[in-house]
Amino acid sequence: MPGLEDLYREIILDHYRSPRNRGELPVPPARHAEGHNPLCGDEITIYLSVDDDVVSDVKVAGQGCSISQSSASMMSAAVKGKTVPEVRSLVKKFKGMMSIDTGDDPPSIDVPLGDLEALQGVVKFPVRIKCATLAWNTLLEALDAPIPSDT
Amino acid sequence: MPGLEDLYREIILDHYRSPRNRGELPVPPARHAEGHNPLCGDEITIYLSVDDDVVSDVKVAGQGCSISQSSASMMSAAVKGKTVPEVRSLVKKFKGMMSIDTGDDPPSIDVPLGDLEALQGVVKFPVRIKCATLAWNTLLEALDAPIPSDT
Amino acid sequence: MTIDWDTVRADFPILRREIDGAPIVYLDSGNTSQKPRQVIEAMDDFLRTSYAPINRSAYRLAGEATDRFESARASVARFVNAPSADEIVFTKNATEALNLVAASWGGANLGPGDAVVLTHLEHHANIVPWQMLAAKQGFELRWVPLTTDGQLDLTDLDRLLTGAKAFAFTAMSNVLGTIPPVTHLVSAAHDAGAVAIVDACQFTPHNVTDVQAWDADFVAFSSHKMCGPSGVGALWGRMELLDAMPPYIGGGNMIADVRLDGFTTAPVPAKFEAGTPPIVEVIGFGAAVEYLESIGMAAVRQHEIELTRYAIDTLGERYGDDITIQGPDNVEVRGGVLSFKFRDIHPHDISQVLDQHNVCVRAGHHCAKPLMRVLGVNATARASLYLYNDRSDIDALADALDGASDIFGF
Amino acid sequence: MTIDWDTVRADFPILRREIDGAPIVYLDSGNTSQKPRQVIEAMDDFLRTSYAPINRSAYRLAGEATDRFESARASVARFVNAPSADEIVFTKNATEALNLVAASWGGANLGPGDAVVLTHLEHHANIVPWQMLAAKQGFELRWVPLTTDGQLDLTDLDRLLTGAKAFAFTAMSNVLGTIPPVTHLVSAAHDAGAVAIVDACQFTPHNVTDVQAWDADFVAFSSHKMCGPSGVGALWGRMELLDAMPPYIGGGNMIADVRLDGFTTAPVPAKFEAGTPPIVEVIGFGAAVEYLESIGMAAVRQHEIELTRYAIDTLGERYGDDITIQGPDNVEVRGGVLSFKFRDIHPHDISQVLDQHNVCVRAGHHCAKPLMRVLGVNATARASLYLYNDRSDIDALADALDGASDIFGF
Ligand SMILES: Cc1ncc(COP(=O)(O)O)c(C=O)c1O
Ligand SMILES: Cc1ncc(COP(=O)(O)O)c(C=O)c1O
Repeated sequence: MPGLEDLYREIILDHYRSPRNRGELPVPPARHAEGHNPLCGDEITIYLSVDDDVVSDVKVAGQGCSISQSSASMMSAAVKGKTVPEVRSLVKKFKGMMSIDTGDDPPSIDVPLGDLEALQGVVKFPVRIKCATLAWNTLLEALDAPIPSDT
Repeated sequence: MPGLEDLYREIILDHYRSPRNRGELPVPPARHAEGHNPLCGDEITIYLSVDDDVVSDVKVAGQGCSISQSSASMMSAAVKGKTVPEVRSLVKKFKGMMSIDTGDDPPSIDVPLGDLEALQGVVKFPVRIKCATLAWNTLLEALDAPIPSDT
Repeated sequence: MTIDWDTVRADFPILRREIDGAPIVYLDSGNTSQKPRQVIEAMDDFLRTSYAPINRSAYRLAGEATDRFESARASVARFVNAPSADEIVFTKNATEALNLVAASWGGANLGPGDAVVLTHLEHHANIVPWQMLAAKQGFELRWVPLTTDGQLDLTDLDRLLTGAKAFAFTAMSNVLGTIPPVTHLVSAAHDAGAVAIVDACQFTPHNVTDVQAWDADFVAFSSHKMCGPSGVGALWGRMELLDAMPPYIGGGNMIADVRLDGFTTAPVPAKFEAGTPPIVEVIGFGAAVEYLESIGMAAVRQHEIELTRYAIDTLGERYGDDITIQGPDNVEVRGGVLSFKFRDIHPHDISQVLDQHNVCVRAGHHCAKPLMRVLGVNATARASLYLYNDRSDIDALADALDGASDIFGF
Repeated sequence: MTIDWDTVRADFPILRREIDGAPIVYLDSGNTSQKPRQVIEAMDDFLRTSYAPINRSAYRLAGEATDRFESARASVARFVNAPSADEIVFTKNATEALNLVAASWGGANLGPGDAVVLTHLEHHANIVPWQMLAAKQGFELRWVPLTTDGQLDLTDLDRLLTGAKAFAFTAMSNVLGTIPPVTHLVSAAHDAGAVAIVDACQFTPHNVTDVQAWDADFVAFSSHKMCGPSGVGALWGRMELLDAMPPYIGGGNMIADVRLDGFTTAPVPAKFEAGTPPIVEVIGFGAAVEYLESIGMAAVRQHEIELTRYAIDTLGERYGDDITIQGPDNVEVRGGVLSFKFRDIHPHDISQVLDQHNVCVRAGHHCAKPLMRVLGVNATARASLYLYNDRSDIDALADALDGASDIFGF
């Protein structure tokens, strides 16, 4: 078995202890989506403000393990300010790193993973892949959520 | 395995080839009940006329294997003319011969089995016990059937 | 590649079981099939070294078991050429699979004025669930009748399908062996706007199954009839249909969230797999389809076609008019399920006499009482073949039938 | 008789399985239990020498299999002290058993204005079926709350039961180990005119079960949690209730007759056992209860009481305020299911670190999300004990927890 140090990298524990972008956004105008990890009970809610196809703000609420929380925190930092196509490409690239089949096409835009590469070690712990991807799948759902109207 | 001659006694084959009391009785005044053997698909209908607590007539309809048909035929010959308590005792005695648990009490009236003893060999072929008892269980149901009224 | 069928036969330990000093002759595979050692060993080994919960716990043993479980799902999907493993729902048997379709899809889609078309060939598993639902929701059942040689009489099919919302039919009769033209029936259903539900219980064990070539909507089958363990069956369904259907059985694993005031469901297939699944059985099912694939289903079908021809010919030559084999004579449109009449001897008595010679056949209504009534009997004797049978089994059957004449003196 | 628990432990082959050179420490029996060789061998042997259809064919092999199947039913009935083996209905798991009661009994008996009482301890299997039915038939669900130490708070029980038609509750919590006073709850239900439905999934594996002493109406349990195979569960019910209930799943075996225009049902238990049953699994279930009887359930309970005490004391002494074991402290009213909080480390991370030391515990919501909300968490780490565990397993757990502190630096 790979050592736990592959999983619990310092940067991961740092995001876990001091999560970025915690909180909620008012819906509307923001959109949101909820995700559940049936395996461990983790629950996450992603709030997203999209203006002119740019993610202008993102917030993360919910509870979870170190991997799901740190992944959500890093994700929130990485997507803020990106365009929606960039965000979709990032999701694809991240899931690819998690060895999840995302089809044959490469992401349309090459967005660097940056800090997120620290999560690479998760692949050696297959049951944790769902933890690492929970925030990302929920992000996709939030992107696809109907654009809220004020009425 | 016991030989088939234990099962297919001559008297059994005789009742099978020339079944007694085949037919139907008009309901009402007769009562009737239907029985199914889910194992082999046998179906039987027993018609019963009871006057003053005496089985004055009995008829057997339906199709089945040699054991179920001969058992029904012998049964019909045996119960005709007997009182209802005698019939119930006979059923109990017959089922006892088939090694079916009928409780601790012996039959209240001792009615001889007569020809029916030929069916004793069935006990050695446990899957056929249901064939041999089909007519008897259906007889009990017919006895317990609501007394038909003309209205 | 030519198959050594003796080696195949030797894979099945029970065929060496003796009763009264002689091996059994197993001709009841239409009822349930025997299991090769590869399947028995896969389960035994899993129980001794790898048994763990599925989809619930995070330690490695559980992860490993979950992977084996999901890879069995992938094997079963591949075996019937399902587009995605997620479209395979594991059930307890084919009966539950058909009930699931009736209660969930039918429950949401059928009401007064609607019709479901069935055929006179159907097994109770593809009749009773529809009758139960019809009694509740008030739709009509219509029946495709048979020709005299036990094939579907399709003369009026279009009329029967007019206004129908579902057509549910068997891909192979468990009584007559008849193999209806599935692709044709599916497209007739679709032309009429009806969903096509295939009871493939008797088909998948003996033929190359391709749910995409059929273009069907739902296909049900059972592990125990195809060299796999009891306790597990499968429903394949189109994802868009499964996705839209309400859940069937409620409990753990099928939920996304549960609150005091209600629940939300997990994605398919979990939505339809409430509770602890048949863990070991699914793994055995996977081993069974892999075993069958290692031989090749086209080869299995060919073997059975030849054996069926041999059986029909041998019995016919030996007993002439004294024997009638029901169903189509053309072995291209039938499987190795041989219901037969023999000299007016009741099927149950035939089976009894055959059993004296260790020949195992089923006598009864085969869970197809409406078909029995069409045939004008209340039971048939049925010899049903599988890949492990060979000509010696047919010869044993033919020999043993002689005994029946002796006793009943016909 | 004193039991040699080392011999018992040695009956379970998987406990010799090594990962990374060391044997596994299995503490997830509340999820699913491991199987003794006696059960594995009974199934293996049956598959190799005696596998045949049940209740359908008349040859000796089938008769023999049917007898073994029915004698397993009798064993299971005896194990829970059911008055009659015919009152044992085999299902695919406990979840199906509870769905059967809800859909069939509930479907026929519950409507607007009615109420069903559940508790905050319930597993999704005893919640979702009632929610599904309530959504269809419009009755009310009421909930018995908990005390702070995870016992049922019965203060308002009589009021909750007023006008209720059913009270469905667990006999032992799969999260907190709590063992509610079943007999008392049943009699309160009966006093209110409600039927009493007991989810005994966690109870039967660990305790002497006596459905007659409980005076319950329905009791559900699962083979896989009590040393038996996956793929089979059981519902015990009072015959007069089962008898009056409509069928649940339709198909073969559950019918007396089928015509084109309808069907009639077979007697209980066949009425509720449609399709080919889990043949091998039922036989394995029979072997499992016989195995447990050979040890004695009173001895099993005593062993687990001692081990639970040892676990609570050892963890408490070692980690003091850093560990909180949820549920009652009194081992007389709880079983060996130990949910714990450890130094604010997320349960999933705890399980990960423990797995590094081969210690298998479950982290998650345990299919009891409403209870999680009551506890104010969304997951717990849970070590659950069984007859094959001993003090060395608890010590391994305590040692492995140290690793968690190192990493998370608390
Ligand atoms: C044609 C057909 N359909 C359905 C079934 C039901 O399958 P199972 O008993 O595995 O549920 C059977 C087998 O009994 C069958 O032969
Ligand atoms: C208390 C309780 N009830 C019901 C169930 C459901 O049992 P099964 O998964 O065997 O259907 C479980 C186990 O998961 C349980 O612990």
